[in-house]
Amino acid sequence: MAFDYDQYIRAGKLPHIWCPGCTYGIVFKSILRVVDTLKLNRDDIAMVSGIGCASRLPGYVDFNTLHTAHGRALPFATGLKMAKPDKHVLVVSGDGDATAIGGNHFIHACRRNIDITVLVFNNFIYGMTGGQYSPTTPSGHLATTMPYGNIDTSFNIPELAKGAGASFVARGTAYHAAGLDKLIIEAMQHKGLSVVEIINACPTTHGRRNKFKSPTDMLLWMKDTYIPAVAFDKLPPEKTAGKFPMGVLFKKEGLPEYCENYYGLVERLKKQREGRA
Amino acid sequence: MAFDYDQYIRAGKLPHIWCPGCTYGIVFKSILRVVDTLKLNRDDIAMVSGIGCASRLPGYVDFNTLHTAHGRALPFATGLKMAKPDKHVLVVSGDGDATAIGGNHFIHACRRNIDITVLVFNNFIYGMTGGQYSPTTPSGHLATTMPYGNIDTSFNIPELAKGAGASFVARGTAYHAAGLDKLIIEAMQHKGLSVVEIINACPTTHGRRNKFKSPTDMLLWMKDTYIPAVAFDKLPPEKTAGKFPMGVLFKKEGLPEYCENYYGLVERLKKQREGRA
Amino acid sequence: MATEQAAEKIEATESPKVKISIIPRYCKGCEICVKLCPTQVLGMDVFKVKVVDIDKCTICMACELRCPDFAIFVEKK
Amino acid sequence: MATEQAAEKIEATESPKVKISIIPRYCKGCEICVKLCPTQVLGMDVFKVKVVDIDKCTICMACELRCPDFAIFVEKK
Amino acid sequence: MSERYEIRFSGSGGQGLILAGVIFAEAATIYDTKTAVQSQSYGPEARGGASKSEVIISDKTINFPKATAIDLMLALTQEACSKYYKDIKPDGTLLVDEDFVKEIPKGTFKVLRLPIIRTASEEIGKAFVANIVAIGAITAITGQVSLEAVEKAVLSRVPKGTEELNKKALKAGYDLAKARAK
Amino acid sequence: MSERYEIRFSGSGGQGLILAGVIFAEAATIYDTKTAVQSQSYGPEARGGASKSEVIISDKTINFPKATAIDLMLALTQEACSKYYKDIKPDGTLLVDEDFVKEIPKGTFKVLRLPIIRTASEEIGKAFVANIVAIGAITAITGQVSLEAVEKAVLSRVPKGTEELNKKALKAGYDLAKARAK
Amino acid sequence: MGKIKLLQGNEACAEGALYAGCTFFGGYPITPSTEVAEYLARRLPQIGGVFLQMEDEIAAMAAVIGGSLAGCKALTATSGPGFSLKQENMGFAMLTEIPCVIVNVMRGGPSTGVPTGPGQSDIMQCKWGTHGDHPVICLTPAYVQEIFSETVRAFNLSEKYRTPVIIAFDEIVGHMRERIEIPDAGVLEIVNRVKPTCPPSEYLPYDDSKGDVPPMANFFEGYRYHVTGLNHGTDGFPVNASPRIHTDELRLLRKVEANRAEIIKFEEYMLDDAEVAIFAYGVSGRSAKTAVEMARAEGIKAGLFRPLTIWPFPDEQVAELAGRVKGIVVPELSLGQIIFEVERCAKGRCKLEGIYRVDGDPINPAQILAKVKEVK
Amino acid sequence: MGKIKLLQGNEACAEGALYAGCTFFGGYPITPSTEVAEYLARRLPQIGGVFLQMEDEIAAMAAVIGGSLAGCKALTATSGPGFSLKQENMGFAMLTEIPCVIVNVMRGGPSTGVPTGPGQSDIMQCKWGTHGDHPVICLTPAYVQEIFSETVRAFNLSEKYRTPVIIAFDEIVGHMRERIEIPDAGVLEIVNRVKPTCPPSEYLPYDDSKGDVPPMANFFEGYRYHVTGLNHGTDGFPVNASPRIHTDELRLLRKVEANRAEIIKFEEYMLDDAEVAIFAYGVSGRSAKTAVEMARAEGIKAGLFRPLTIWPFPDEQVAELAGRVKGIVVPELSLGQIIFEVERCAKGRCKLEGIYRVDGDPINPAQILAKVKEVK
Ligand SMILES: Cc1ncc(C[n+]2csc(CCOP(=O)(O)OP(=O)(O)O)c2C)c(N)n1
Ligand SMILES: Cc1ncc(C[n+]2csc(CCOP(=O)(O)OP(=O)(O)O)c2C)c(N)n1
Ligand code: SF4
Ligand code: SF4
Ligand code: SF4
Ligand code: SF4
Ligand code: SF4
Ligand code: SF4
Ligand SMILES: [Mg+2]
Ligand SMILES: [Mg+2]
Repeated sequence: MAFDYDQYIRAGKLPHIWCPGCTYGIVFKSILRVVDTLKLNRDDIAMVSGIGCASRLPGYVDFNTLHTAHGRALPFATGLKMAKPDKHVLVVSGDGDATAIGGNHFIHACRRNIDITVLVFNNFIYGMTGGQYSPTTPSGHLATTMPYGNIDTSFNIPELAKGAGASFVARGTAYHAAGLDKLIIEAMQHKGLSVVEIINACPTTHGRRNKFKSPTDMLLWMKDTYIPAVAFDKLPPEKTAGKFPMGVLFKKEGLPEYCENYYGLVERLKKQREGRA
Repeated sequence: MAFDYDQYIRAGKLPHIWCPGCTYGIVFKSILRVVDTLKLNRDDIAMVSGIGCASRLPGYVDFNTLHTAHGRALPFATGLKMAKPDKHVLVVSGDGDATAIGGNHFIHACRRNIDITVLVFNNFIYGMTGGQYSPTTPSGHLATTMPYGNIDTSFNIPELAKGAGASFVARGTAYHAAGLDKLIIEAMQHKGLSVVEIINACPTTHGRRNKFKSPTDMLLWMKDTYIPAVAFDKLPPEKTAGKFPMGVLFKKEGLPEYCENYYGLVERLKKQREGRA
Repeated sequence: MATEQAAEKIEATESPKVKISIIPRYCKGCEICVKLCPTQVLGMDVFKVKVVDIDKCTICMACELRCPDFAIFVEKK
Repeated sequence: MATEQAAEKIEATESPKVKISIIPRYCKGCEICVKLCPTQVLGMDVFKVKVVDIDKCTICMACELRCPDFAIFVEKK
Repeated sequence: MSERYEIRFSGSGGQGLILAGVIFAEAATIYDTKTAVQSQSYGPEARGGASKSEVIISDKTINFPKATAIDLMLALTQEACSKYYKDIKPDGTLLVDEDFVKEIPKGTFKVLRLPIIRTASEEIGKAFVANIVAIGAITAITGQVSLEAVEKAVLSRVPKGTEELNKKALKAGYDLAKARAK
Repeated sequence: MSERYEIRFSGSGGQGLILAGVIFAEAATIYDTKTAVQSQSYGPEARGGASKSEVIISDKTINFPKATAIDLMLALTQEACSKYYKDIKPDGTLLVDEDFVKEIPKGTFKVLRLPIIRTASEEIGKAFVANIVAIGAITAITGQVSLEAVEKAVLSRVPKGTEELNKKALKAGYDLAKARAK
Repeated sequence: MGKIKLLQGNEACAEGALYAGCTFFGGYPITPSTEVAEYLARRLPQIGGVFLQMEDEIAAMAAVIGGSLAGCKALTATSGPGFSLKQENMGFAMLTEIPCVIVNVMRGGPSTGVPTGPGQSDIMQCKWGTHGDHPVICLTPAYVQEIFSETVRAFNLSEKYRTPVIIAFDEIVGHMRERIEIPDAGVLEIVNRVKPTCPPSEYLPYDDSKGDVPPMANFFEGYRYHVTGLNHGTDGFPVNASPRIHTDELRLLRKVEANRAEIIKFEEYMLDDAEVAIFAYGVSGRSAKTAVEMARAEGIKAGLFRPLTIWPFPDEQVAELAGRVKGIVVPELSLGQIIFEVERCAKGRCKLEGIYRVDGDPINPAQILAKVKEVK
Repeated sequence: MGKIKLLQGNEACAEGALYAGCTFFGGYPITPSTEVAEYLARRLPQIGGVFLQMEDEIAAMAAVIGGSLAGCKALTATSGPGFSLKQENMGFAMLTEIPCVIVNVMRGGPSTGVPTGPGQSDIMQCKWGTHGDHPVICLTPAYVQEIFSETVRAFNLSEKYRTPVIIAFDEIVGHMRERIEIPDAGVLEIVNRVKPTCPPSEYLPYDDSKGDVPPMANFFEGYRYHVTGLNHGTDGFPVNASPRIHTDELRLLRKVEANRAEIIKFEEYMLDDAEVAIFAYGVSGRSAKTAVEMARAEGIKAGLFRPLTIWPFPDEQVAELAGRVKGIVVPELSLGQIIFEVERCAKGRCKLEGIYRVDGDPINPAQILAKVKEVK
């Protein structure tokens, strides 16, 4: 039987709001398959987002869902997680949401290594507001606020996460949807903060303006451009130009997780008090 | 003759506000020597800070000085620099100012690679507000908001800067004051964003609470703990525990600098128009 | 929240080997499935997808996997 | 801004080789210079630094370099 | 004629209807001597799905800026037609693409069916000039703005090299409406 | 006696004068039956340099919470003395450490000189109990709070293991003031 | 009898929060509010509650909302600059109806201003600081004991009306120490949010059909619903433009407006026969009380209206007062803010005189008395 | 004659800025203000000016202040949530007296609200949004041509009074297109900040001895001085607690208050013999104008007071009006904000009726006419 997405989607919410050919729907499906694979109870998951097209996702999934302010998903999620450390907290965020206005919360969540999974939907643009350049827009690309071609330098999101101290960093793409399932599963099973950058296509505000003839072309670009990290690392430099690695890019296990640390302290104090009493 | 600091210090502003034994004064002097060495015109330098004890520095130096809001020095500085790209803009910031509330501006300035030098005075604590823990407070240390010992993980500021795309990253200490001069000189000569983390001591709100008997003890701890990067890299792992490298830790030249890019575009457009006319 | 959902109209095309279901109301006509289908099973009916030649289907699942709109499902029989 | 500065009171101690100047109003008595002087040239006068034995001075500049308060200057003669 | 004439251009996201509204407003107020206000739909519904652009034309200052009693509404898609027809005045006009709008909503307004998109793709050879064909037709139907002014406005807005094409499209729409109106 | 008695403890940053104020206020309002308000200086000047802590004691509710007409001011350093003496009432008292405050500001107030720090370091053997010695002296001078209440307050606030030391310091200060007052 | 302590106002605030059942604090240090955090940093881990110092005030406010949504009573504390930064997320809590308490220990000046000085110049910001229409409850205690009890009340109102509540007091009362009694558990009433009793499948988080305050489900308790800062329908999902937005926003304001009688609290001191009234809160209210006593001692019929709830503003009470006194004196540690509200309600029926002071010192009783004499 | 164009309100704002000499834009995209940025992203590089898209609104506001301090006329544009975020740094510019212009294209709702819908519900926030006492000038144009000219005026006022100026208009006027004429250079007056003429060694950046607006030196022009968000002395260095703080903050407010006559601008339409007045700005002012015409057509003596400057509020004008009409009708795209100010100034001397609407549509003339009839 075909995978039953409906069990995780709120009644009557389809078709979703995204444009024709927007790849967010592909990732959406991946997330639902992962939840199913991990046999998570819907009551025990919170999905939190900021503002943007990517951030509209929580409206569709039948979990506890929280659509916050632009860039602020992570601190809201941190509040939820600290209050209920045994629940699963999943943050979905756009490139702008996570790394422009939300950049500070992003690096601090990484540093704090709190057990939250962050999926960054990187479509290289501010989609929701109509195509302004974002901190990940490639050099030279056109955007409404870079009408002469982008002169700004991009973040490398995995590098940023790693530099900030994240203990799990991966990259997948909407094209490699099956592989994406595996990455998200591994991210959610990781104890500590996990970041998955997910390459997406915004045909409406990015593709059209930048010579991608169709959404499919954008998917095929992903196919050509993102190479499994193991393979990537073996390529000679001249073959990696314009290509990027995907897969689990960085992983460090056994680092202290924030909730464990905090509730460990609570336990310690309790024992001390009992010892004293 | 002794070095004439007075030429760069505003009349009547000494003694400065910092506590007895606060090492900020040591770094202050280093900066003045650097300005002298580089023969910079005082009119052509702006020093910009946020809020905190470190951020009080601009009040003392006889440059164009701007003491902004907590964490916001970098975007103010970016405005100055973009408006007057041929001037020198120097940001001084505390660990809290630069990497807690100001973390987003920090990583974006690094990414943008704008030709500003950022000196992060890392004293491992929020000094100005009386000793709350900061994103750099070492694990286990006491702070007023970590009364049971810090359970949080610290940023490695150079790693953070590098992950965000900075093209020049160095680390010095107040103890190694002479070496610090060299690092700041190199940072200021670098085209693009340069970050120098400067290890400092806050005896009042950090040292006292954490078994440092005196300011001197804190300086001596720096002497023992920070090792020139070249030497550090050669040490066997068992000898690097609890030690950190200092010096220029990362440097990449020839990366596009933001003002150059921007004014390059302006020139291009001008030529286009002239060509058309 | 209630999870029951009004049954969507589904257009199913079947062959002995495979059944391809399309939910017309969900399909936004992005043509991703059409273009990514390695064997040209699918085509466009103005703004929506349609099955053109089910016999060519190799059940590779590319269309279902990458349809962003929950609009096409492929089931091996 | 005006840069002229009211002359600060300076206490100078001299030997044939070296002159050590202390600005008492600036000295906060942190003892950094005292403790870092390798040859115990300096000492404390309750809350301020003082020169104890100038003849031991090797002009290593450690005190001047690390005084946070612009309060001590060493000049080779 | 009422002193205020309201036109709504509707269809789907990519059909160039916002541009159509802008061109019409420009014709009225830059190249003719009328007053005009143009506005359009923003927000999620402007991404794909139905979209609309409105122009109010008057001889006097326009204060209240929203179109609420539509004199003429163009609908190039069924979805747009069903979604937006409600504001048409009782004695207003609904102009639809005769191939793409099959279900005509009930109302006392006049209904005109024209093969706008077909004209663009078959007669002019480019489906994307449907908006210009529509402008031509509307110019003829409403008589609010001179064809001359509209032509100037079109030419000032379309990409270089497409002037002739668009002039043809405009003319085709204009003629189409004139012919049918007879 | 006026219904409101204002005491200011002043000296340099590390001398424990804020704690002294807190202890005195606690003595008055927790262990005695009076009303008390304690406040202290914040801000950059509280870092090193001169610092102060104030206690207002009354038999009634204290509404206006700032000390503005000081009945008794303690100054352990010259800097603090010069900086803060101005609010002392014309008939108030200035209590200074006789070794560290040499220049007595002019005024009609009464001046008392006591070797507070010397007593702490020489008699008790720990300079850091100077604040407790001062409390003892002030208890004696002001008569605002019972020695018993002050002792309870001191003991509840000082680190475990230093109780005897502090009791001695309190007594020493109390006796010192009583002796001089004679 | 409860526990007797000598506490700072800020510490009393922390104690009040604990008494009210607060188990979550999210903050970022700022003078002069930091002691609230420092106190709770010690206490919350002891009772299994959460103490979180976040990367900035925006994050602190966000974490607090998250904590509340997960079922905790949650608190944040800040001062001027931090309060400005929290505004966006405060608006989120107001629109999404997530209870929480925000403490603003007011310091001097705009911008960084005078961090260690007192101020009362954020009081209009407490009402209007975030964009859009939004309900505001704001309490203004003036004594350490009152800070304790008003903090308890703040949590109660917040839980009862499903809305953020602000507590605003000045640096002076925040930093001074007074004797307070912390009552035994059970002495003060504690209100908890009403949770839904319907089956999850029927739950509508913003159903206004049974009253203005719909029951609130905590996350992870089986009621899976959607919370968004977009205007939303009864089911919590966004609505774009419809009468619903209007009626729902009206309901939000009505939660406060229709319950003025319960929310508005004030002290009247010698007002019965007063010819001159003083309208003052916080430290200025304390000075005013002394000024009233001084005036009465001189035979001047002065009285004090001291609001403990400043928002919603006591419109009716002030209007009534203005109708029966010669004048109202309004001392504030600002250049004149709340006097605009007094002016609005007084409708020109009596004289009005402000006393403004922003130099770091409180307005003293003598200043007030002088003005009272002018008005009389 | 100048250039004739059909422009959106947002585009006209950008054109106005360019006309006024703006060479610096710092922003962060947000609906419905983004077109201001997009327009300038194209235009500024062409003229050698700076276009900066920053990482968030806080940074955008900061960059704008930096740009101004380095000598540029600088602009930022945003909407509700972004406006909330800018508040802290707006306070910085107010206290440090750095000119700049902040555009708030008002959308619907608090929090994220209705991003694409119009609103007028940030209007009180424009005055009170940042903490502490602070001077505010806020302009409220309603027509595309007016957005152009008021943007020019905003820069002029900002430069003249060394203070940030806010321009607040609603999504409807921001997004609609109208014909505008852009006058040739020189037709409209352009004001530039007064720079010091004294030798640098004598320069006191906040010297109030020669008037309330001290000359302002740009950075890097030889006047090395200190700028701080702490309250400061005439020399710009922090002062902690002293009468200076009080007098300096009073001066800041006085820069605006004492120049009301110049700053306050409004349109009066058929008010001379009016029995009912409508007080309305922005899109509501446009509707009101039509309503007045409809009323007059029915023989009802209605008139319109349409403020182009909303802050400082036209106290005197409203007071005078209230004294001679039966009632004032106040239509707003909010649940009632500016009506509080009208109420304050009217002092009970006439009837007052609000019309509130926050469902995404403008208030229409018929609604207003109906209310006018009620009041009459
Ligand atoms: C405080 C604030 N600033 C700006 C906005 C406007 N805004 C909404 S979404 C968005 C960017 C979205 O980009 P991204 O996060 O990459 O998501 P996408 O739409 O591309 O999925 C912006 C700038 C906002 N809602 N709030
Ligand atoms: C918006 C805002 N939040 C908080 C503060 C309070 N504050 C002032 S300085 C500071 C931290 C200072 O730490 P750091 O940057 O490390 O500087 P240091 O004092 O240690 O040199 C804080 C939290 C503030 N002034 N503004
Ligand atoms: S605008 Fe872009 S990101 Fe947003 S829904 Fe459309 S395609 Fe997707
Ligand atoms: S508190 Fe710490 S950082 Fe601040 S001046 Fe004192 S020693 Fe230096
Ligand atoms: S399953 Fe594969 S072969 Fe079959 S229709 Fe889909 S894409 Fe084509
Ligand atoms: S991929 Fe999905 S939405 Fe796109 S055309 Fe195919 S079925 Fe329709
Ligand atoms: S120069 Fe060296 S030796 Fe001489 S006093 Fe200073 S530290 Fe001591
Ligand atoms: S280091 Fe400087 S401040 Fe410290 S004791 Fe020596 S001279 Fe004085
Ligand atoms: Mg994006
Ligand atoms: Mg620090």
